[in-house]
Amino acid sequence: MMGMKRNRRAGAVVALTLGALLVATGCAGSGGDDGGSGGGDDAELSIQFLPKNLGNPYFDTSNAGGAEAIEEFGGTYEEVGPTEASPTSQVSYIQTAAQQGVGGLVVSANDPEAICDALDEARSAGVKVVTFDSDTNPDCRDLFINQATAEGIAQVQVDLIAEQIGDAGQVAVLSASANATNQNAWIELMQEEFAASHPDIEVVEVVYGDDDDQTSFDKTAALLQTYPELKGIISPTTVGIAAAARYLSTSEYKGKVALTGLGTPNQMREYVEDGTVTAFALWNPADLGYLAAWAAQALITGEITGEEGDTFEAGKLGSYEVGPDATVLLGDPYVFDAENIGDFDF
Amino acid sequence: MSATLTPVQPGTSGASRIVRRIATARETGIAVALVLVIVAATASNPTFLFSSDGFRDLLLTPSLLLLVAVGQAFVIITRSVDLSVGSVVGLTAYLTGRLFIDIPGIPIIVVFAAGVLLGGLLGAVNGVLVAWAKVPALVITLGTMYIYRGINVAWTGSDRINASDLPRDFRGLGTEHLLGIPILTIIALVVLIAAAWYLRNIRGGRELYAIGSDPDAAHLYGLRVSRRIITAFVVSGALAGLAGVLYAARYGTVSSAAGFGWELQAIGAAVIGGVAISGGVGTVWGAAIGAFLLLTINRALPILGIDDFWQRAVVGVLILGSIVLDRLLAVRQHRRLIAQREVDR
Amino acid sequence: MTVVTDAATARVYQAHARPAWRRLLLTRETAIIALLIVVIVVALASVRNFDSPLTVTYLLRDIAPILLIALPMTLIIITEEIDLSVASIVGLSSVMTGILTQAGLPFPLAAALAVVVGAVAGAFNGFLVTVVGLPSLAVTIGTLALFRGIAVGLLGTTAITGFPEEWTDLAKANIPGTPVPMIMIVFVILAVVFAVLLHFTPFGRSLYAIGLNKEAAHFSGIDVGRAKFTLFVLSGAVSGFAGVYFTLLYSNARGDNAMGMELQVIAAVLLGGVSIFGGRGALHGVIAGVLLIGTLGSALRLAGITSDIINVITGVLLVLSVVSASLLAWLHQRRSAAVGRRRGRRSAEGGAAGDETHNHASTSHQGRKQR
Amino acid sequence: MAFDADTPGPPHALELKRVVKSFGPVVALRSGSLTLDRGSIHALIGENGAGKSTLVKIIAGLYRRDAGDLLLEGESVDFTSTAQSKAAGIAVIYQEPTLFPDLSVTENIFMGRQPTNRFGRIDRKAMRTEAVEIFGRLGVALDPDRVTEGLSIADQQIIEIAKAISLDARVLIMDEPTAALSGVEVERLFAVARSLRDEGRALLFISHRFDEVFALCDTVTVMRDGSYVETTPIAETTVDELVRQMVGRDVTEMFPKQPAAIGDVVLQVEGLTRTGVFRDISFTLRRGEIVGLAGLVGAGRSEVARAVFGVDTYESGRVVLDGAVLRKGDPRAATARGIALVPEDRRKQGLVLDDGVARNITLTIRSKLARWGLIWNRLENEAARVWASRLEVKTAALDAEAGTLSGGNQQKVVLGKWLATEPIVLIVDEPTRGIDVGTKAEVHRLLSELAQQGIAILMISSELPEVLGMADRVLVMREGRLTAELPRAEATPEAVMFAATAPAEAAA
Repeated sequence: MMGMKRNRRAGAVVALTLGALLVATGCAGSGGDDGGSGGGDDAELSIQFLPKNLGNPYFDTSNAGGAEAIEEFGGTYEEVGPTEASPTSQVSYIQTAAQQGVGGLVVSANDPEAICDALDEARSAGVKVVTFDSDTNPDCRDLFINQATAEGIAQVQVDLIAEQIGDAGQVAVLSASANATNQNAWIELMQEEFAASHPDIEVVEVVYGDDDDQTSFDKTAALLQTYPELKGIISPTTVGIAAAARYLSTSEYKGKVALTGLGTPNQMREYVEDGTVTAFALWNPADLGYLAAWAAQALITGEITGEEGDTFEAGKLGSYEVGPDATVLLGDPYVFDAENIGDFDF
Repeated sequence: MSATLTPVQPGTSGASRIVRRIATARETGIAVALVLVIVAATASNPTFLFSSDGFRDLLLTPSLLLLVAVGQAFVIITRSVDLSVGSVVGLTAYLTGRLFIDIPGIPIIVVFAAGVLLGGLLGAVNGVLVAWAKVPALVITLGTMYIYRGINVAWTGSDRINASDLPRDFRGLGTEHLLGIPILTIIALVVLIAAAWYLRNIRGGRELYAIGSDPDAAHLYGLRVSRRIITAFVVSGALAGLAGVLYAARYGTVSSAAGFGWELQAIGAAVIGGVAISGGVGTVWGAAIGAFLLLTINRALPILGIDDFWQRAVVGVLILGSIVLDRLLAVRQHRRLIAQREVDR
Repeated sequence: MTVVTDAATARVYQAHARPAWRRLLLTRETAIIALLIVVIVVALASVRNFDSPLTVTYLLRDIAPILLIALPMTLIIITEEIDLSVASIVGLSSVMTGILTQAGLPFPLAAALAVVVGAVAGAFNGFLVTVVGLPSLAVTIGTLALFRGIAVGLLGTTAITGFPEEWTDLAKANIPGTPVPMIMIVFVILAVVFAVLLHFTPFGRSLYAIGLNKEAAHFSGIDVGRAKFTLFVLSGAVSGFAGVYFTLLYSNARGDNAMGMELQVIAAVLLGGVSIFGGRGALHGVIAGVLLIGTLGSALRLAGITSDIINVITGVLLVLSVVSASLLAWLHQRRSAAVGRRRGRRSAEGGAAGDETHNHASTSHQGRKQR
Repeated sequence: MAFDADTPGPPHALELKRVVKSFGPVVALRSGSLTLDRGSIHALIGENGAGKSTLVKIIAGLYRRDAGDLLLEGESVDFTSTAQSKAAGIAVIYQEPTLFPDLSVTENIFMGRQPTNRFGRIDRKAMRTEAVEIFGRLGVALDPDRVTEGLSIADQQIIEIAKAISLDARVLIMDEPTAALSGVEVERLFAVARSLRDEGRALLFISHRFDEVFALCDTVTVMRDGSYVETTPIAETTVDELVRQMVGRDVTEMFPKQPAAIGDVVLQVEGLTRTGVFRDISFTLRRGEIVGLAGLVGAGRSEVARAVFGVDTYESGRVVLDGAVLRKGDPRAATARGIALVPEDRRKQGLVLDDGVARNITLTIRSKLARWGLIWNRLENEAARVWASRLEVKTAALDAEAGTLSGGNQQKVVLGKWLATEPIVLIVDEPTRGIDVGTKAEVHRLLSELAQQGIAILMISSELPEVLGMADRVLVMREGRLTAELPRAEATPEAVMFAATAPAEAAA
C-alpha cells in the first residue's frame, strides 16, 4: 500500500528506532549477565537447575533445596526452564548452558531420548550433568538422583489405593506426559503389582494430563464420566493429583471415588482435611534438589566421577554412595495422611 | 447467511417469516450438530447428560470459551481478527490471583472490574493500532499476542496461583450453581444475550456489520469506522478479561500458560458458528453454539470410543467444513439472485 | 510494427528515478541488515560467550527450520495470501517420519514420503484457496488445527525415538572445519533457488503483480490460481522437509513438534520487510529478519534473560515495524496535503495556470485494501 | 416530509466559489464554482477528468478543499467527514452505488441513523414501514427484507435514492445516476427528481446525456480541465454550444478516422451466453476494421469483451479466432493467439499502479523477454523503452510507479503493454475515459493507424461521438443482448440511442 519512496524512508527510521531499542535491551542484557555469573572465579561451581517446566510447585520446592545446598558450598545457583513441559524446549536451555560454560546442570528430563544428544554435547563442552526426578538414558548423563526406587513408589501407591477401595473395583491412572520416563516405569510396575497381588482391581485406563493443571482437571472429569463404576484414581504426579482432588472435592463423587498418588502436603492439605483424599505419598522434593546440587558439586570438583561405589558428602543429609547405573538413591517414599500432614510445610 | 435467502413479498405473515428464518438460519445447522453430538454421547453413556456432574460439565466447560468467542465474533464481524485473546486471558487470570494474594480481603466485584478493565485496555491497544495505523489486525494482534504473553510470563515467572490462594467464595463461582445451572454459565449467557441484543438492536452494533460488509461504503456513509473498530477490540479484550477472571475461579490454579492457544479455539468457534472471516455476516449466537460444539465434542470423543487426541483434527474438519459450506451456500445464493434478475427482465 | 514514427521528439528514458546508492541503501532490507549487524556487534561486546563457535552452531541449527519455511512463506505473503499451517505440517511430517521409520522403512524413504505428505498437505491448502475460492487465512486456520490434529492423533503424546544414528549425526554435523551446521548447505541452495525464482524469473514477476493488483494480473494473462497453488505446494514440501530435519535434530518424532512456529516464521517474514498487503519484499530482507530474531534470542538467553522477554521484543519489533511504516506514510500524506493546499491557494490567486490536467485520484494514498 | 420550503433565508442553497483541490503534485480541481438554488434542478456537465467528481466529493465531505469557499445557505462550512455533510442535509448518490451487500435493503437505507426508541433500541418496524412507504412513493416493488447482494444496478440506484429521501435532504446530488438505467427507469427517476424539486429541494444532476439535461434541468454549469467555464439557464443554450464549452475546440477535429482496407473475418463470436449477464451474442470482426460497441453502462458490453478475451468464462457459445476455436476462460491462450484487451478500468484492471512503468509494459511479455528462463531489469527496461518512446509516454523514469502518471500517460502504458504482444485483434474498452483532450486525439490517431496496419479493433465506448466518429460498424447492446448492428452510414445518434434504451418489445 505504501509507495516505494515512503517505504524506503520508513526503513531508515525503523532502523534507527529499533537500533535504539536494541542497544537499550543489549545493555540490560549485559547488566544481567554481570549480576548472574558474577561469582568471580567460582564460575566452575555455577550450577543450573532445569526443571521439566517452570511454575510447577514440585520443582519450586526441589529447586529451593538445590539453592540451599549451593549456598552452603558457595556456588552460584540459577534456575532456567521452559514454560511448557516439552523436550524440544528443554534442548535450547541445555545448549545455552553449554555455551555459557556452567559447571553443572541439574535436569529433570521431559523425554529420555530427545534431550540426550544435547546433554552429550554439553558434557563434551565440560558441563557435568546430573538428572533428578526423571532420568534420561544412563549414557547421556553423569549421575541420576533417584527419589525412591521405582518399585518402592509403585508399591506404596498400589497399597494405598487397594486399602482405600477395599481391594476390588475399577481404578484409573492420571499421569503426566506419555513420555515421562519415571511415570511410565511406575505405572508399569503398578500394573504388574495389581496383576500379581490384587486380581480384583482393574486398571481401566491411563490418561495424560501433561502436568498441566487445566488438562489434568478436564481429564479427571472425563474419566469420571467415562467410567461410572470407577472406584479410584491414582495420580503419580503432583500437578495431576492436585487437579483431580480439586475436581473431586466439588463433585458428587467426593468421598465415593478414592484418590491417591504423589503430591505435596501444601497442595493437598485442604483436600485431606475435607476428606476428598485419605492418604498420599511423596519423598521430600527439597531433599531431592539438595542432594542433586551436592552431587553436581562433587562431580565438578572431581570428588567423584560417577563410578559405582563412589561416595560423597551431601551436607545435612550426610554421606551417599553411587549405586549401579550411576544412580544415587534418596530414600523411601513417605505417606502423608490427616494425622501427620500438619507437620510438613512444602 | 442469517438473512432470509428467498425474497419475501411484503405482506407475508410475520410468523411464517420467523419460522422460515429459523429453519434456514446458519446457526440452526450448528445447533443440530451439537444436539446430535450430545445425543450420541448420551446414548453410549447416559451419565454424559443424566448425572449432575455430567450436566454441569456440559454447561460449564464451554462457558469460558463462549465469552472469548463472543468477543472474537465482534472483531471478526468488522473484518478483523484478534489473535491476542489467549494472552489476555492468561494475563487477567494471573492478575486475579495476584489481587487476591496482595490485597487480602479485596471485594470480589473489584477483582472482576479490574480483570475486565485490564482486558478492555489491552483490547483498546489492539484497536487503536489497527484502526489508526491501518495495518491488518492479523499482524498487530500477532505482535501483541507475543507481547502480552511475554509480559505475562515475565510477571508470573515460575510462580503460580494455587487454589488455596483464592477465597472460597470466589472459587465457588466456578463450581456452584443456581437452579441447576452453573453460575459461570449464567454469567456467560447474560453476556451472550446482551451482546446479541446490542448487535441486533443498537445502531453501533449494526454499524459493525456494515463496516465488515464493505469498509469503503461505511466510510462513504459517514460511519465512525475507527471508533467502531476500536469498540469491537475493546469488547473482545474485555470479554477475554472476564474469561480470565472466571478461569481463575474455575480452575483455581493459574500458571503462565493459562489461556495458551485459546485464540485459535475462539476463532474456530466463531467460524464454525457461521461468522464469516471476511466480515459482515454471522451472529454471536452462532459463535456461542460453535464454542459449545467444540468443547462438547472434545468431551464426547472419549465416550464415543475415539481417542481424544483426535479432537484437534475434528476441530480442523469442522472449521474447514463450515467455511466450505458457507462458500457453497453463498455461490448458490448468488446464482439464484442472478437468475432471478434474468427472469425479472 | 511502428506505431508512432515521430522520431524527432524521441525522449530519453532513464531507467531509474533515483541514484543507485539511494536505491540500495535506503531500503527496508538494508535497515534490517544494519540492525542485525548492530545486534551482533552489541552482543559480541557485551554478552559473555557469545563469541564462541558453539553459539554459531546452535543458533543456525535452531533457526534452520524457520529459515527454510520463511522462503516459501515470503512468496506466499508477496501474493497477498498467508499460510498459518506450516508448523502443523512440520509436526505432521515429523510424525510421518517417525511412524514410517518405526514401521521398518529405510530412513531415506521414510523421509522422502514425509516430504511428499507435506506437499500433499500444501496442495490441500492450495486447492481450498484457489479452486474453492476461500480466504487463505480461514483455510489455514482450519488446516492448522487439522494437520496438527492428525499428527497428535496418530501418535498421541508418545514420541518415537531411535532414528538411525548416521542420520541424526548428519543433522547435527558441522561443515568440516567450521562451526556452521551442514543444514546450512541445503538452506543456501534453497535460498538461491527461491531468490532466483522470485527476483529473476517471469514467474517471480507475476507473483509481485498478483500481490499488488490481482485483477490487473489476471487481465494480463497471469494464471493467478495456478501460481498460488504452486506456492502452497512448495510451502508444504519445504515444511515437510523442515519436519524431517526437526525430527533428526531432536531425535524424536512427536505430534507437538514445532508448535507455534508458524507465528515465528510470519513475524520474521514481516519484520524482514515483506508487506502484508502483498507485492513488496525481498528475500535477503527476510533472511536477515529470521537471523535477527534468532540472534536476539540467542544473545538474550546467553545473557540470562528468559525466553519471555525475547517474545516481548519480537512482538514489539513486529508491531513497530508495521506501525512506523504507516506512521511515515501518514506524515508524508499530511505534508503533501499541506503542499497541495499551499499550491491550491497560489493557483487560486494566480488564476488557472499550470500543467496538464491529471486525474490522479488520491485513493492510492488511502489504504488500498485492509486485508 | 418535514422540509419546509417557506423558511426565509439566503437565496442560495449551496454555493462553491473558486474551490481548489490537489493530490500531491496533481491538481484535480483548479477553480470549481457552482451555485445551487432551492426548488431547482441544476446540471453539471463536462468531460471525464474535468473535475466534476472531485467537486462532488468536496461537497460530500469526502475530500477537504485546499482553497476557496463552500457556503451552505449562505454560511461557510468545512466538512471533514461525510457524516457532517449528511447532518447538514446534503445527500449524494454516487456513480457506483455504495451499499453493504450482506445487509438488508431496509438497513442499507437507514444505516447510521436508524429510528430508535427511548432506550436506543432500533425500531425495526418503523424502519421497515418507512422503507415500504418510500418505495411506494418511488413506485417500485423492492423487497425491503432481502439482502442487497445480487441486485441490479438500477435497483441499487433506487436504494440510493431512497436513502436520500429518507434523509430528508435539502441538497441532493446525483452523479451520473442514469448511466445504467433503461428508458423506463430513467423516466421514473425523473419523476421523482421533479417531485423533490417541487418540494423545494436543490438538486444537482451530473450527466453525459444532453437529452436528459435538457429534459430535466433548469440551469447548467459547464466545467473543463478542473475549472468553471459557464453557467446558463437551460432555455438559453444549445447542445452545440455546451459541447463547445466542454471541449474548448471544434468537435470534428477529434476523430481522425482514416480509411483502411477491410480484409477477411478474423474473429467470430457465436451465441455467447452467460446467465444474468449477456445472452446470445454473435458478431464478427474483420482485419482493418474498427467496430464500435455502444450501449448503456451495465448493458453487458465490458462483460462480453472480458468473456471473449477469457478473463471471464461463459456458459455457451464459442469464440473463433482465425478459423480455430479459442479456449474459454484462458486469457493467456487468448494473448498467445493474438487477442489483446485494454480493459475498462485502467487503474484496477489495466495497470499495477504501485509497480514501475517498465514492469507494467513488460508484464504481458515477460516470458518472451526471458533468456534461459531468467529475466532481469535491463531486459525489461530495453523493451519498455521501445514502447514508451513509440507512444511518447511522459514519465520521470522507467521505474517510476505507474500511479504517479497522468491518466493519459497511464492509458498509453496500458496500450503499450498490449501492443507489445503484437495482437491481431485489439479490444479497447473505454479507451479515452478520463484522459485529457490532447492524449485523446493521440489515442484515436493510434487506433486508426493500427487499423490501417490490418489489426481488427473492437471499441467499447460510452461517448457516442467517439463511437460514431471512429467506427466502421456499430453494435449496440441493451440489457445483455445485442439489439442492433448498424453500418457507418446508418449509425446516427438517434438510431444508436434507440437501440440502447428502447424497451424490449420495441427493439425485438
